[in-house]
Amino acid sequence: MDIHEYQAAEIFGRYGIPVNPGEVAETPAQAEEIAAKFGTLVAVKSQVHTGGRGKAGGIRIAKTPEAAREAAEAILGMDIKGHVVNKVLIARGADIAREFYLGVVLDRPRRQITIMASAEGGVDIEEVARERPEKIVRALADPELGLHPWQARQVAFQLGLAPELINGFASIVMKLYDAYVKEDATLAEINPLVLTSSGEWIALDSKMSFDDNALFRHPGIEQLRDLAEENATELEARHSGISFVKLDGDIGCIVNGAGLAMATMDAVKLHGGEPANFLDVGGGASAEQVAKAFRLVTADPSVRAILINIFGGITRGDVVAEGITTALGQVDVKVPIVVRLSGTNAEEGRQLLAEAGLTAVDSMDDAAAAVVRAA
Amino acid sequence: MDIHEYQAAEIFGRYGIPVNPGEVAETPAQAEEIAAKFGTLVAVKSQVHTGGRGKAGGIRIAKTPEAAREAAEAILGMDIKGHVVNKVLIARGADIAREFYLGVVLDRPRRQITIMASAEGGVDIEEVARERPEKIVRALADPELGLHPWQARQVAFQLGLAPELINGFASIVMKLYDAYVKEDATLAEINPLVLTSSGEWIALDSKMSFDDNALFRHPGIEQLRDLAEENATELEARHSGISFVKLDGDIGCIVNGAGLAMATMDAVKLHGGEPANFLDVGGGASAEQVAKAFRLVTADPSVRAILINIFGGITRGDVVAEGITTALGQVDVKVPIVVRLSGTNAEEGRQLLAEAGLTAVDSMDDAAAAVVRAA
Amino acid sequence: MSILVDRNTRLLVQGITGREGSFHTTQMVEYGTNVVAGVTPGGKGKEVAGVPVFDTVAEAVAATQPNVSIIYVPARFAPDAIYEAVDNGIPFVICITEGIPVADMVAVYAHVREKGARLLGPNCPGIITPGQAKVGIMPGFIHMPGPIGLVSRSGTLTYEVVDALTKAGLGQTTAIGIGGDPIIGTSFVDALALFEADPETKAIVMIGEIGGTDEEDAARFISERVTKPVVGFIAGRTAPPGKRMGHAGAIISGGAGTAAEKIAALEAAGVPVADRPSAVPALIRAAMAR
Amino acid sequence: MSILVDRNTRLLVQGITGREGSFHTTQMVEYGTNVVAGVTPGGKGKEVAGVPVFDTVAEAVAATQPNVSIIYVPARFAPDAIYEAVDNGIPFVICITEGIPVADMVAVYAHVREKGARLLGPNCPGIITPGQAKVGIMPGFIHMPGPIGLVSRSGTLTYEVVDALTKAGLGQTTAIGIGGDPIIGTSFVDALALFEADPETKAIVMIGEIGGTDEEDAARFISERVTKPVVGFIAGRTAPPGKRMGHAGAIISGGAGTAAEKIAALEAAGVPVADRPSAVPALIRAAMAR
Repeated sequence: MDIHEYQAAEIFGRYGIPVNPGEVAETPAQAEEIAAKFGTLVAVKSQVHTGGRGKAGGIRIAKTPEAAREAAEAILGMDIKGHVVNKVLIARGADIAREFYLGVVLDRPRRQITIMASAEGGVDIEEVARERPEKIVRALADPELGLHPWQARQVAFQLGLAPELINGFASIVMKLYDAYVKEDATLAEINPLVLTSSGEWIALDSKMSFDDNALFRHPGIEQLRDLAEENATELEARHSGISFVKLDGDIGCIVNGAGLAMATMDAVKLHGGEPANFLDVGGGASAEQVAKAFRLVTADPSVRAILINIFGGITRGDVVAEGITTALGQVDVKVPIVVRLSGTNAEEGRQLLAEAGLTAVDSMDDAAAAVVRAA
Repeated sequence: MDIHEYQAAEIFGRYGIPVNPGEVAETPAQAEEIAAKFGTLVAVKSQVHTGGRGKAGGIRIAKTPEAAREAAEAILGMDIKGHVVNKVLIARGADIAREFYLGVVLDRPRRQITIMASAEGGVDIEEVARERPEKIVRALADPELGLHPWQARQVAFQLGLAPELINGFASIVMKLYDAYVKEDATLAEINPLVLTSSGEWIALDSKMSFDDNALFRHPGIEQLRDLAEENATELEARHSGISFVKLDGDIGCIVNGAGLAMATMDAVKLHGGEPANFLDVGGGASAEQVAKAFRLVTADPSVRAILINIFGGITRGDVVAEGITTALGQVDVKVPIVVRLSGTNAEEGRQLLAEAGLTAVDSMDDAAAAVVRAA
Repeated sequence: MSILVDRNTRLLVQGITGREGSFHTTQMVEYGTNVVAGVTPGGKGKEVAGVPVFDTVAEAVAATQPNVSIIYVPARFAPDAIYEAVDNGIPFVICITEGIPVADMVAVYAHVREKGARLLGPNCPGIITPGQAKVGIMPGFIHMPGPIGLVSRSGTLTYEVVDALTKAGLGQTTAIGIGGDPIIGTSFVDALALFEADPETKAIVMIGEIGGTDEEDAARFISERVTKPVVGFIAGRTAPPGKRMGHAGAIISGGAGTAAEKIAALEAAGVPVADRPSAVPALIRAAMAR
Repeated sequence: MSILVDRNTRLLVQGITGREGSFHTTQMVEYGTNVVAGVTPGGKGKEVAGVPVFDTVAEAVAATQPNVSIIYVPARFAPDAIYEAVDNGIPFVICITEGIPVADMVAVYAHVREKGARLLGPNCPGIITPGQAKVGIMPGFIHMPGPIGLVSRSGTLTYEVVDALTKAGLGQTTAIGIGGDPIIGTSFVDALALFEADPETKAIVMIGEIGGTDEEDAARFISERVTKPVVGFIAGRTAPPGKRMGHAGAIISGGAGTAAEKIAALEAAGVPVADRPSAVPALIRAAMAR
């Protein structure tokens, strides 16, 4: 789960990280008011769940309250990579001497949490990682004991910081790690972490994402969810225990199992079609789940045909077929449906489906080809 | 550092352990008032830093407020193993069905924190450990990951608890362990942990001691210190970086190093004397430290002679001798002093001391014999 | 031969009286797996499919000496169940549970390794040695004994490929589902090493998906250490970046973890990669014939 | 021969620029110890007694390849210093620091063991192999090379006994102070095993004190595994129960840890126990003559 910059800054602040105080505006008038209150140069920053805001023109500097109003006018309503800007953060300008990058992420290959830091801050860190990997300093946290202070200091020394700056930087590293672990984050990032000309550290941009599987122990984080930022259909799906991701094509997919669902999308593409979604209906493929899946898929007007791909394992194919026909009684599906049913009692299932007037086949390839033709 | 039962109960309560609510009285009238407010049978419990309060008559049951007053009258001012009772805890009587013991301590041989539990609660656990060790159930916490819930459950099962009681007991185990670790305790104990006839758990007596070395990170615990319970001289010594323990004899001891200080006490005894104290003056044995040590030792009126035992290691013996003579200029010591000085430049040091009119010898045995004769 | 489970497996089921646990215990017993005990706190004295239930792993171990444990307990209790298993000396633990927080698994993974034990999963279908032991939730009947070792990050997609292999007459030594989470106990590399060392396994099928770099690590390992023919399949060629495709681990992030990269890495290591599951048997036959 | 430190010791000093660290570094260098590097964060480029200072252990290791580290940093930073040493591959770490919280040492002890490293202390005087390497805070001049291995929980009491031994013409292979805390990295048993295996050590002196059961464990170990003569001394016969005698670990609690018990255990294991430090040399001579 993602949150906005201003929310991440609030969390980082609770952990003792020096963040740049700011306020959120939802209208140009509010933006002007806040800027006037601050009485200084401000940054007007779009609050959307995506990166590259700067390049897209979603961050502007305003020297006067009027300029802040104009900047907010320009940014609010803007579409940045498909995200519409509903809020801007008005933050005081900082006296930047140097910019650093500091992030905490999971190092998957090593199965450990890792600190990443770079003296090249304020830019796209993935680009730095690709093109100048030697500019990135890392430290792996002990999986049982956590990050040690000596590791935080070592990162600071490796960045080439002067002795008097070591403890301040290391302390921010420890706090960011602490926030990451205590809040069950999947990302905690400060970019840029700024050193002012008076030698102070300020987290100028804060970013945090969370482990969906751990939200149960962080009700406060769940409340930070911005529903305007989330795809309503994906949210609805999650509440039904269905994994759903909207895509750009026109072939709706309903599959049991995440891996098979991806393979199904790939098969549609392979046969010349474009999948409209990823959908893993979960284990049993009961009538109820299939009905929900139909509702999710047909909510997308661009869907012109639906491919149901079920491998009957523990669940019997005839039971799945009954589920599909029952679901069709509950949901009015107006586009062609192709069912691929394989595994336990698949033949009986396919017969039941054929009796209900559905195209039911044994092979995934045949089904993909058929649904592309039907669309 | 030790605290009172009522203080420990307050801490345990903060960790979610069901404790028996009570209030502290310092006068019989307060005791009566609290008992009247409770309007039920109460226990009147002496609050002193020692065990065996029950056997000493320091815990009484009172059925009426008047009886509570009388009990408090009897208990306040009582001397229990050298501890004078200044406070009593008035606690509601509980409907006891079964009594258990539950404690968290350090298992020194294994270098791990251990849970100890017994279905024989409310009695001296050390006696149970000695005489019926099979009645004690243990679980060793993982030194890096802490106590696992399965271990807490296993302790509950091993005590023979019925299935419906397992989670309640295990949850108290987890919370007591949590309190022990988070507060840097050296002991966290509930004895008895009571199961009421309605199936509820109540911690009827709470006990907690803390690691002196970790108090720097627990200012709140330091504030719970009851100065009336501490030996003023020992406290004063601690503030000067001197380890001091009052004993019953008449030979004052001033020694550098804890092991040597114990060996010195033993030597005094071996030569027919009785040490008045344990005193480790610390590393350097500077004039200042020695002067403080003189003040600590001479504060005890029963001291009839003083043995100074210094092994000059890194610190030179002549420097130590100067420290001793300087200290004697600052503190008026009226009892005979025997100095044993050995190690680096010891001969020069002894000569300096002899010139100052002190008995100075080379051997610890000779010194012990001399001081016993002098007393 | 086979890897990790076989006729000598003495299986413990943790969470045996739950809905999933009892259902799959029955299935495993029916398949012929030697399920020796189950654990559910407070369940002592019960039986599930004829299997005795104990309150703690310690009791189950003392009474029945299991050498493998499978875990069907909910996500918030599953890490504790893994600790209970390995701390009581079970050398191989399979965790079926989906939805365990990543932070919990960081510590679990390290601890299991320290104890010298092996974890499979979490969020995996388990492992099966056809005809000997089914330890998981996979449909047993689609499998057939034979020379192919199969390792996969997926569940139903694995069944799809196994079904295709079996229908093509290509049986399996062992099929192992390593799971779809970001942190898993047994990686492709671990499974490949085991198959390489198993004399009965003549060829290996490896089914990956987007996310992480385990397939790339596997490709490197194959080129350096695997002498047996390997055929691959990677799901998620059409998956968009930044979106989690069901499995917590199936996400292309920071431009890394794409199917294209994984396929390229495998092909560079001499591993033919099927463009669809149904193409796997033919590629395996061709690879074995070489 | 000797144990743990000798001419091949390449010593790192953590906290080298502090008051204690710089003083004792000078002393150790003067004794002839091969001190190769020091660490103090922010101290890079400095020198203490001719020893180069680095910011981090990693840098010191890369530049000077130390194989032993000694720690002179304050109690609240000492655990971190131990982790830094062992995580950077130093196999033997000596912690002089007094006053480290017990809870910190529980985790440190476990971690050091996992890493396969050895810790001596904390709250100990260190270790000396006379004439070769002094790694600690003991006065070097009282020691003399010879056939006696000495292990002790105490500081000045050890010097007392060493002095008596030297004056009696009994030199030492190595004298090791294991420290007075409840949790220490190297126990009597560990040191006894090392002396037993050291061909030059002909007899062993073991100096214990009240608190804990390490002396009892040592007695058991001696009766089962030590063939060389051992002589003991136990401080604290007159110590009262429940009172901490200076050292955090020197406390009789719950009736356990008394000097009487320890002496009885040692004598039952055939170890003569001196009633005073000055009696040790004669007992050692008698034991060696047997």
